[in-house]
Amino acid sequence: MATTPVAPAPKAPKLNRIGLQILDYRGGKTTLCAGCGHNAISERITEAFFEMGIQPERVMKMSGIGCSSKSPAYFMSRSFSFNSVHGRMPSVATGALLANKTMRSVAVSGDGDTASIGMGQFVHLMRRNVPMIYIIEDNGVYGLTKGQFSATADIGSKQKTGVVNDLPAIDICALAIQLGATFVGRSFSGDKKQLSAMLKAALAHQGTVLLDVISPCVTFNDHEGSTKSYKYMQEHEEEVGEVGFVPFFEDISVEYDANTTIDVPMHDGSHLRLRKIHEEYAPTDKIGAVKLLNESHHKGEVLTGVFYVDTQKQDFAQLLNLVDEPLATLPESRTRPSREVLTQLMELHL
Amino acid sequence: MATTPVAPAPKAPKLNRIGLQILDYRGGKTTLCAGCGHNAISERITEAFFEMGIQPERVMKMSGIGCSSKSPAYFMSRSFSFNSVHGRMPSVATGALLANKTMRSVAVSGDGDTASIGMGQFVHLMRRNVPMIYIIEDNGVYGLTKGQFSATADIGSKQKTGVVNDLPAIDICALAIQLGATFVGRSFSGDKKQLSAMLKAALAHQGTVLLDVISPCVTFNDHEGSTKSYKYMQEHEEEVGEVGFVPFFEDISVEYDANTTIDVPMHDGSHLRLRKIHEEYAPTDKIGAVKLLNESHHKGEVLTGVFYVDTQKQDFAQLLNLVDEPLATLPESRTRPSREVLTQLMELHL
Amino acid sequence: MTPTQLVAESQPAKQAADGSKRIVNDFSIQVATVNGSGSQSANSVLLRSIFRMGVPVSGKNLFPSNIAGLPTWYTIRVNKDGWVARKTEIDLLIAMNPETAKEDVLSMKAGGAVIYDEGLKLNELRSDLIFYAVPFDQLTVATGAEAKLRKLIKNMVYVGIAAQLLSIDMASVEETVRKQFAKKVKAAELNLNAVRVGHDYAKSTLTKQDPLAVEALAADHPRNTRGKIIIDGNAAAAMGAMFAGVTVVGWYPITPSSSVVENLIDLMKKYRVEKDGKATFAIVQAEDELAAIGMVLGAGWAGARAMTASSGPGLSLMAEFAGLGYYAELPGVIFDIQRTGPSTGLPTRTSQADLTFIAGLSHGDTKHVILLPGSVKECFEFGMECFELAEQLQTPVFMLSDLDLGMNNWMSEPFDYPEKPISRGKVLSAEDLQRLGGFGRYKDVDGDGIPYRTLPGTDHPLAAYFTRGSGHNEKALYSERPDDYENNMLRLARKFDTAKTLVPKPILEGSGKEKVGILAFGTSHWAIIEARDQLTRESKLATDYLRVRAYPFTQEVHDFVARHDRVYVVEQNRDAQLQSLLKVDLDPAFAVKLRSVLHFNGLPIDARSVSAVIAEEEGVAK
Amino acid sequence: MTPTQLVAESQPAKQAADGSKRIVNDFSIQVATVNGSGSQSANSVLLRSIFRMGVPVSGKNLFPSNIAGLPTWYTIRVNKDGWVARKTEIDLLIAMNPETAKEDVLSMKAGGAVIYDEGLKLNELRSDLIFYAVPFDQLTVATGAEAKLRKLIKNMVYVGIAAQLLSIDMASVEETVRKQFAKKVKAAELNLNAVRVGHDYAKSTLTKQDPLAVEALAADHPRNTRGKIIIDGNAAAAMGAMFAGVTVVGWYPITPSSSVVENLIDLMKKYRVEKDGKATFAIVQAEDELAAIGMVLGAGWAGARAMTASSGPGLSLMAEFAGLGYYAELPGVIFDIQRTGPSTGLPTRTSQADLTFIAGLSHGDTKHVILLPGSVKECFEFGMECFELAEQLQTPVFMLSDLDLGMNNWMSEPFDYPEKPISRGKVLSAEDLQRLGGFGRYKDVDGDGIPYRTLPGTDHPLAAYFTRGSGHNEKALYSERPDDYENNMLRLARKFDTAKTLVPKPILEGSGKEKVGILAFGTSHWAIIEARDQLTRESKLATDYLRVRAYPFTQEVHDFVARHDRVYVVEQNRDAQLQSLLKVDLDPAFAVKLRSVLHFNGLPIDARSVSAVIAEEEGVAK
Ligand SMILES: Cc1ncc(C[n+]2csc(CCOP(=O)(O)OP(=O)(O)O)c2C)c(N)n1
Ligand SMILES: Cc1ncc(C[n+]2csc(CCOP(=O)(O)OP(=O)(O)O)c2C)c(N)n1
Ligand code: SF4
Ligand code: SF4
Ligand SMILES: [Mg+2]
Ligand SMILES: [Mg+2]
Repeated sequence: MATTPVAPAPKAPKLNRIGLQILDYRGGKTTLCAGCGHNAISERITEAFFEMGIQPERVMKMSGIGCSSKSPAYFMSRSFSFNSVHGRMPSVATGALLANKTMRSVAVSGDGDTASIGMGQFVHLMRRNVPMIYIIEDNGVYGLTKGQFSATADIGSKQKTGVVNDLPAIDICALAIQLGATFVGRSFSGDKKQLSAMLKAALAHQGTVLLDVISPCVTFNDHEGSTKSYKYMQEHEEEVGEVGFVPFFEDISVEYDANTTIDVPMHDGSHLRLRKIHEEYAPTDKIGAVKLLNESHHKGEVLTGVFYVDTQKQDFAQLLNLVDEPLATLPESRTRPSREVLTQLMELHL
Repeated sequence: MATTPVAPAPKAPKLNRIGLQILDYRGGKTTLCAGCGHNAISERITEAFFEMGIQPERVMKMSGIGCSSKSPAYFMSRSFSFNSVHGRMPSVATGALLANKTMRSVAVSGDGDTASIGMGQFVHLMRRNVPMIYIIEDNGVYGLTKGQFSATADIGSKQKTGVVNDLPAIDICALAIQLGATFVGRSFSGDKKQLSAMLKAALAHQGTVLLDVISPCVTFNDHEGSTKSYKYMQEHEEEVGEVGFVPFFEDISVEYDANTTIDVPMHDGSHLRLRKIHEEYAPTDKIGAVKLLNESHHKGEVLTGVFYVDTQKQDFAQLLNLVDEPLATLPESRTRPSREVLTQLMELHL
Repeated sequence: MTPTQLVAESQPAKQAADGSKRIVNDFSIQVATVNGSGSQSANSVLLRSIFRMGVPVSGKNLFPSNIAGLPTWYTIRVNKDGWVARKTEIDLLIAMNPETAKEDVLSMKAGGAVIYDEGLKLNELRSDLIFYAVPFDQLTVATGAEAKLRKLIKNMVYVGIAAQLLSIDMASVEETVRKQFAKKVKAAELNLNAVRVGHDYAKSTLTKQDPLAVEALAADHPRNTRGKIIIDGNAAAAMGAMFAGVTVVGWYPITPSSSVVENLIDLMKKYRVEKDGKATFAIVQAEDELAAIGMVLGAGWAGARAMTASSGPGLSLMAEFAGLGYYAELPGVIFDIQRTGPSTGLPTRTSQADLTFIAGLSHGDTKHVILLPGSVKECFEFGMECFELAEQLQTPVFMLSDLDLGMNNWMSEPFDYPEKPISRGKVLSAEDLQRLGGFGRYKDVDGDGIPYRTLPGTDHPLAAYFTRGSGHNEKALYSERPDDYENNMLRLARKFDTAKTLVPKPILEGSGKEKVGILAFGTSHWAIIEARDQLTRESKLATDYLRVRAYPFTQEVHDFVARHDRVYVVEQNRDAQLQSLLKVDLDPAFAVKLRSVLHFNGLPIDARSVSAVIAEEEGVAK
Repeated sequence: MTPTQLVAESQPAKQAADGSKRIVNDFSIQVATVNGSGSQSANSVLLRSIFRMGVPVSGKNLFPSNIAGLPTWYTIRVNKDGWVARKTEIDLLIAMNPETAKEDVLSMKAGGAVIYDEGLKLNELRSDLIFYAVPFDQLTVATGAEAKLRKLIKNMVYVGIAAQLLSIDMASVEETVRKQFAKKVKAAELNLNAVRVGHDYAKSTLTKQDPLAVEALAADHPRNTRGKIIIDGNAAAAMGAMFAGVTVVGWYPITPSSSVVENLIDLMKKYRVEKDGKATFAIVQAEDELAAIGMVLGAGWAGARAMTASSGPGLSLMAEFAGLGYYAELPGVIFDIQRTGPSTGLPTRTSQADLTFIAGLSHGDTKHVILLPGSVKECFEFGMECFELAEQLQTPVFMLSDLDLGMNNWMSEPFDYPEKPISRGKVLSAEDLQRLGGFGRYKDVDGDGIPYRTLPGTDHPLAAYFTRGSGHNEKALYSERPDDYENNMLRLARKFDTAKTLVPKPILEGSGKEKVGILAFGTSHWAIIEARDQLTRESKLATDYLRVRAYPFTQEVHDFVARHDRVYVVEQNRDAQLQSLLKVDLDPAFAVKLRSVLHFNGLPIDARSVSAVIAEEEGVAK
C-alpha cells in the first residue's frame, strides 16, 4: 500500500469534444499591425472551431488578397488554406466546395476584396447559397494598400488626410439577404461574446453564412471622423438582438423566455437563441430584415446581430444533387464510363 | 391672275422642336429576330429622342455585348455609338461621360450583360449615380449564345429544352435602388404607352436612370413555362402607377388629381406625373420602394412603372466638381500648367 | 404546276448534252441560305447520305454572328481522295437566299451548276453556268406539310433535287433521314416525303446538264468511309472530358466553345448519374470567365478533375487566374476553341491566333502547357490527355482547338477507349505522410521539378499546407527571400522542361529526307496534306511535314528544322505566332530556315493557299 | 549615462587605429529596421545631407509586403563616380532591428562597420568587423521628446551618429531637416535636436575606427550634385501626366503603382483646379482594373487624354480591354510599374517580367506600343510622350517602369518643360467634314495605317460613326467579309510599322565600333554603365551599349545587333523576355549573336552580376 505522497499531476490542458487542445487550432504568428481588428477575429475563429470540436483537417480556409485575406495564415495551421487572388475568392471557394462538399469552408475577405473588385463574384456566391462561412473583416478602407476608401466606407467619413468620402456605402448585409444568403449578420471585432456566438451558430448552419464584422484598421482608419473606428463602434453599435447559441452536444433544455426570445433549431441540432432588443426585429422575415437595415442608415446606427436566417433553403451542393462522397476522390469506376458507352456513342455518329 | 388650278403641296413630314424629322433619328436595319422585344424598344427610343427634340449628334449610345447590346446600331445612326465588351460597358460609359459631360448618354445592355458578367461594374455605376440612361433589355436568357438562363430568370422558369432554373432571380430594380440609382423603373417592350412616357421622363432626369425593360426573346424564351414571354407578361404585368409625362416645352397646367397623382418636377422643367394604382406606391420613398418590389415576388406579380425617383441627389459629374466645358476638348492653356509650375516642383526636389 | 405533273412518268436523268466526261466524287456543293431557316438538318442529310455511300465528305458551315435572318453558307466537299479541307471553288450552288443569290452566282467559276428558286431568275445573270430552276414554294405546298412547317420542309426539297441530279442513292438518303429523326417517326416521314417530292420533280422535269455525280465506293475501296464516324470537334472534346473522369466544370457561354459544355452536359446526364439519381459531377454556369476558371482552380486544388471551355475574350479574362495556377501549381484544364480576334472580332469565324498569348498567359515569367489537336479524334484523345498532364504536372493545361475543328463536321475513325488507367499525379495520402514524417509542398524531391501535394481533408496533422500566389519556400511558407524566390522559379522552369517529355510528340509525314519541310499545327493539317499532294503532282516537289501537337516543343521539332534546308511554317493568323515561338525556342542557327505561310481572313485555310506560296518560293510554280 | 555626459566637451573623431587609408565618398550604408517605425524620413535626411554636400548618392528601400513590424532595409550608396546601381556589399550597417541583426551582421564582408544598440551585443558575433555600441533608448529619452514620439525620434539619433562618424557636414544635415519639415517648425527642431544628441554622443564617446568618410565635392567638380534633384519615378511619371494635360484617370490601388496616382492627385488639386474651384480633371478610384481601363478607353474615345496606372495583376485583368483598344483603335495610356510575378509574387520587389505579356496583351493578333523609361527623367518625359503617341496612333500605349525606378530615390537633372505643343492626332472637326463631305473612320487615307476619327459631339450629320470590337469595314460598318477583315488587319500592321518611326529611339553608349555589344532596357541601365566601367578597368574589355527605349524596335536596334559579333541582352526576368522579342523581330541571321544576362531574385540588378557573366563568357575574367 502506497504511503508516500504523490506529487500533484501537472494541470492537463483543456480538451474539446474530439480530444484536441486549443494549440491544435492555432495559426502562425500574425504579421498584421498590433491592435488590428483582424487579429481579434482570428482569435474568435480559433476558439469557435476549438469549442465546436471541429477536426482542423476537415476545414478549408479560403481568402482573397488584403490584410484581412492574409489572416487565415494566423489561425488553424492544421487546416488547408488557399489565399487566392484579389476579389475572386468566391469562385475558388465554390470550386473547392464542389470538389469536396464534405469539408467545412471558412472564407475571410475584406471590404475592398468583397465590395469593390469582388462584387461580381460575391453577388453570385450569395445567390447560389454555397455552403460556407464568408467573413468580411470590414474596416472601410484598403489596409494593405495604405488606406484608400472602400465601398463600405460611409458617406461623409474622413480619411486621415482629411479627404471625405462622398459616395454612399454599400450595406453588404442588406445586399446578401436580398441576393439569397441564408444566414446574415453583422458583428464587431471588439464584441467578443457576440462574435463568438455568431461564429458557432455559423458552424451549425447549412448554406451561405455572411458575417460582416466591423474590424478597425488602427493604422489607417481608427481616427476621429472615421465611422469604422473602435471609438465610433463603441458609440454607435446597436444590437438588434442578443445572440445566444446552444451547440448540439450540450444540454438544450436551457430556459428561455419564448415571448422575448426566438429559438432557431439549426441543421446540426444546435439551437440559435435570439433575444429581441430592437422592436422590429424579426430574423426570419427577409423583407423586414432588409427594411430594418435600410432604416438604420437613416438613424445613423450600426446594427449588429443576426439579421436573417433561413434554415430551410437548399444549398448549392444539394441543388446539384451530388453523390455523397467527395467528387475529388471518386474512383475511376465511377468517373470513367464503360467501353460499351463509347461504342454506343460511336454508333450514334456512324 | 392665276386661274390654273395648283397641285396640292405634298404633305410635309412632322418636324420636332429642333426642326428634325423622325428619319433623322432612325438607325440601320435590324439584324435581330423578327418579333424580338429589343426591336420594339429601339422604336420607342427613337420616338422619345425625336419627340423630346434632342440633337442626335449630342448623344452617345453605349452598349456591351449581346443581341440587346447590338441594338444601338438600329436607332439613331447620327449619334455616336460604342459597342464595347461583354459586361463592362458601365466603365466605358463612365469614362466617356467624364470626358464630355455635356453629352447625353443612353446605354443598352442585356440581363446577361448586366446581371451576370456585368454585375460588378453595374453595382458601382449605380452607386456613383453617373448621369445616363441605362436600359436593360431583359429576356431572362442569353439570346446571342442561344438561350442559356441569365441571373434574372425566375426560379422555376423553364427552358425550351425543359431544363428548369433553380436559382433565385436578381431583381435589378431593387438592387439599383438599394445602391443609389436615382430613377428606377420597369417596363415591358410591348407596353408602348408606358415605355414611351418613361423614356421621355428619363431624358429629363439628371442622374442614373435604370430601366429594366422586359423584352421577350421570341427564339429562346417565349414559350410556355417562361416567365419572360409575351404571354406571361400580358398575364402578370402589374402597374404600380400610371406614368404620365409633361415635357418642359409643353403646357404644364394640365389638370391632375393631387390625391391620386404624384407630380415630380424634373431637372429640366418637365413634370413626371405618377397616378397611384398600387396602394402602397410611394415613388420617392427608397425603403418603401425596395419593400414593394420584394413583396411583389411573393405575390408572383411583375411590377412595372417608376418605382423610385430622387431629383435632388448630386450626380457623379457634380460630385467631381468638373469645369463646365467638356474635359475632352479643353485647350492646352487649361490642361498644361506653366513653366513656372515645373520650376517650382523642381525646387521642391532639389 | 399541278400535282398531277408531279407524279408524271419519270424519265432517267439525261447525260450532259456535250459528251463531256462526268466528274465523279470530286466536287463541292454550297447551300446558300439564311440562319434560323432550319437548313442544318437538310444539309446534314445531304452530307451523310453521300457519306453513307462510302464516299469521303466534309461539311463546313459559314454562319453569321446573329441568331436568325442573315446569310449562311454550308459547303459540302465530296472527294474520292479523302481531301476534306475547304475548297474555294464551288461546283454546285443551291441558292436559297435571295439576298446573296446574285453575288453567290457571280462568284462561281464557269461551268458550275446552280439550283435556284425559279422566282429569282438567276439564269439571267450568267450564260456560262448550268441553271436548274425549281418552284420551291409550290413543291413545298405539294408535300402537304402544314403551313408552319413549310419553312423547314422546303429545305428537304432541295435535298431531294440534289440527290436526284447527283444520283445519290435514295436508299442511303432514307436511312440517313430515319436515323437523324430516330426519335420522331412522324417528322421522319414528313421529311422523307419532302425529299421524294424534290427527287421526283428533278427526275420528271430537270434535264441533267452538269457533269457532277456521286458513285458509291466499292466496299473494298481503300477510301470507303464505312466504319467511319462523322462528328464535330466540340462533341469529341466533350467525350474526351467525360472519359477522362472530369467531375467539376465551370463555364460561361461563348461561341464557338459553348457546344463543348452543352454536349458534355447531355453526356454526363446520360452516363454520369448513378442509380440513385445522384450526379458524379458538378457543372456550373458561372457568372463570367474569371469565375469559371476560379472554380476550376479551386476544384483542382481540392483534388477534382476540373475544366472550363471558352474562346478568345474569355481567355483574356482568365489571364490573372492562369498565372495563379502556374505559380501556385494548380491542376486545371482549359479548352480554348479559337475564333477570329482581336477583341470580339469575328465570333463565328475560325483562327489560330491565341497561341502566343496563351503560351505566356499572365504577367510575370509565366509559361503554359498547350495541346494542339488537329483532328476530331485528337479532340477526344487530347481532351483526356489534358487532365492527365494537368495532374501530373500540377499546372493548368490548355487545349487550343478552333471553330473549324470544333463546330464543323469531320469524318474520323471511331475513337479508341482509353487503355491506361487514370493517374492522379503526385498526391500523398495520410499513410504516406505517416511514413515520410511530413512533406515539403514545393520541394523538388524527384529532380523533375514536380513537387508532391496533399488534398484538403487528408487526415493527418502534417497534411495541411498553405496555397498562395505570393512568394513561398519549399515548405509553402510565405517568403520574400531572394534565394527562395529564385530557386522556386528555377524549379518551375525545370518542371516545364519535364513537360516537354510528357506532351504528345509531333507527327512526321514524308520520307524525312527531303530538303523542304513544312511545320504546322491544328486544322491547317488538312490543307497541308492536300497541298503536299498538289506540290508533288503539279510541281514535282517532295516535302516533309511535321505536325506539332504541343507546346513546349519536343526534341523532334528541333531535329526536324535542323534536318531541312527550308521549313515553311503554315498557320492561320497574321503574326506568325507558331513561328515566333519557334524562333524563341529553337537554336537561332536554325531559325534562319523558317518561312511563313499565313492565312487569316476568318475562313478555314485551303490547300491552294499553301501550295501556291511554297511553289512560288521554291521556284517551281507553273 | 547622464545628460551631463551628453554635453561633455566634444573631441574630434579619431582616425582609424591602424593608419589604413580612408575610403572617401565610395561606400554604402544599410539601415536595418522594421516598417512602420518611421525610419523613412531619417533615412531620407541621411541621403539628402550627403547629396547636399555635392556627393552622388542613391537610396533603395527593401520593404516587406505588409504594413508594420516586418524587416525593412534602406540602403544608401555613396559614390564619387556617380554609380547608383545596387551594390551588394555593405560597408556600414545601422542595425536597428533585433530580429534581423544577427543575419545582417553575419552577411557583412570583413572590415565593415556596425552601429547597433548596445543591448544587442552584436560585437560578440564577429571579430572582423568594427562595432559601435549605442545606448539608443537612453539617448532618445535624453532628447526630451515626449514618450509617444520616441519611436520616431530614435531614428534621428542614428542619423546624428552616422553623420559624426562619416563626418557629414552638420550644416548640410540641418538644412536638409529644415527643408524636409518645412511646414512643421516644431517637428524640425525636435528632429534636429535628436540628430545633435546622436552626433554629440558619437563625438564624445565613440572612437572612429572605420575608414569611411564623406567629403564635400568641390563646386567645380564634374560630379558635384549641385543643381540636381532627387525624386522617385512614380512622382516623375505623375508630373509627366499632368504636363501632358491628362484629364481623365481611372485607377485601382496596387503596389508599387499606387503612388503614381496618389502623387497625381496632389499635383492636380494644386495646379489643375481653376479660380472658381472647378477641376479640369476627373480622377476616379475604380472598383477594379477592368473598370479602370474601361474608363480610360471610354474617355479616350470621347476625346480625353486618359490614363491608368497599375502593376502585374492589374495588367492581367486589363487583357480583354487592351485588345478592344487595339482593334477599335482607342487612345489610352497605361503605366505598368512592374513588380515581381508571377501571380501576386513579391509585391514589394522589382522585376522586368511583364514585357512579352504586354507586347501582345489580349487574345488574337494584338500588338501594343510600349515605352521603356530607364531614368526618373524619362519617367517624366515618356509620361508625356505616351499621351502624344496614344492620340497620334489611336491605340493604347503602355509605359513599363518598375518598382526600383518607381519607388526608390534617384538623382537626376531637373526636368525640362515640354517645348512642343500638345497635338491631338488625326481628329476631324465639323468644318473638315463639311469640306470633305464625310469620312471613313477606318480608311488609310495617308498610307501610314492611321485613320481619321471624330469626337462624340462633333456637330455635323456625317460626324457619327459606330465603334465596336467586332469586325468592321473602312466605314466602321459591321462586316464579316473576309476581305474587309484581312484588309483591316493589314492596315493595323502598317500602323504598327508607323509606330516604329515615332517611338523614342534607343541610346548608344560607346564608340559603336567594338566587337561586344550590350542591349538592355529600363533600370538595368545603371548596373550596366557601371559594369562597362568594371569591364574596361578590370578586364580591358571595351563594349558598346544600346539602351532600348521602346517596342516596337526601331531600325537602330537591328543595326546595332548587325554591327556586333556578340550582343549580351541584360534583363531582370527569368525568361529572357527582351531577347525573345528580339529573336522574333530581328533578322534570324543576327539572332545567333544574342546572349543572355539574367537577374531575377526581386532585388535590383547590380553591376557585378553583369560584368562577371560577360567577362566569363568573353574569357577575360580574372
Ligand atoms: C488585381 C489586384 N489589384 C490590386 C491589388 C492590390 N491590393 C492588395 S490588397 C488590396 C485591398 C485590400 O483591401 P481590403 O480587402 O479591404 O483588405 P484590408 O487590407 O483592408 O483588410 C488591394 C487593392 C491586388 N493585390 N490585386
Ligand atoms: C467575355 C465574353 N464572354 C462571353 C461572350 C459571349 N456572349 C455574347 S452575348 C452573351 C450573352 C448575352 O446575353 P444578354 O446580355 O442577356 O443579351 P441578349 O442576347 O439576351 O439580348 C454572351 C455570353 C462574350 N462576347 N464575351
Ligand atoms: S494596415 Fe490596417 S488592416 Fe492592415 S494590418 Fe494594419 S491595422 Fe490591420
Ligand atoms: S435570339 Fe432572342 S434576343 Fe436575340 S434577337 Fe432573337 S429574339 Fe432577340
Ligand atoms: Mg478593408
Ligand atoms: Mg438576355
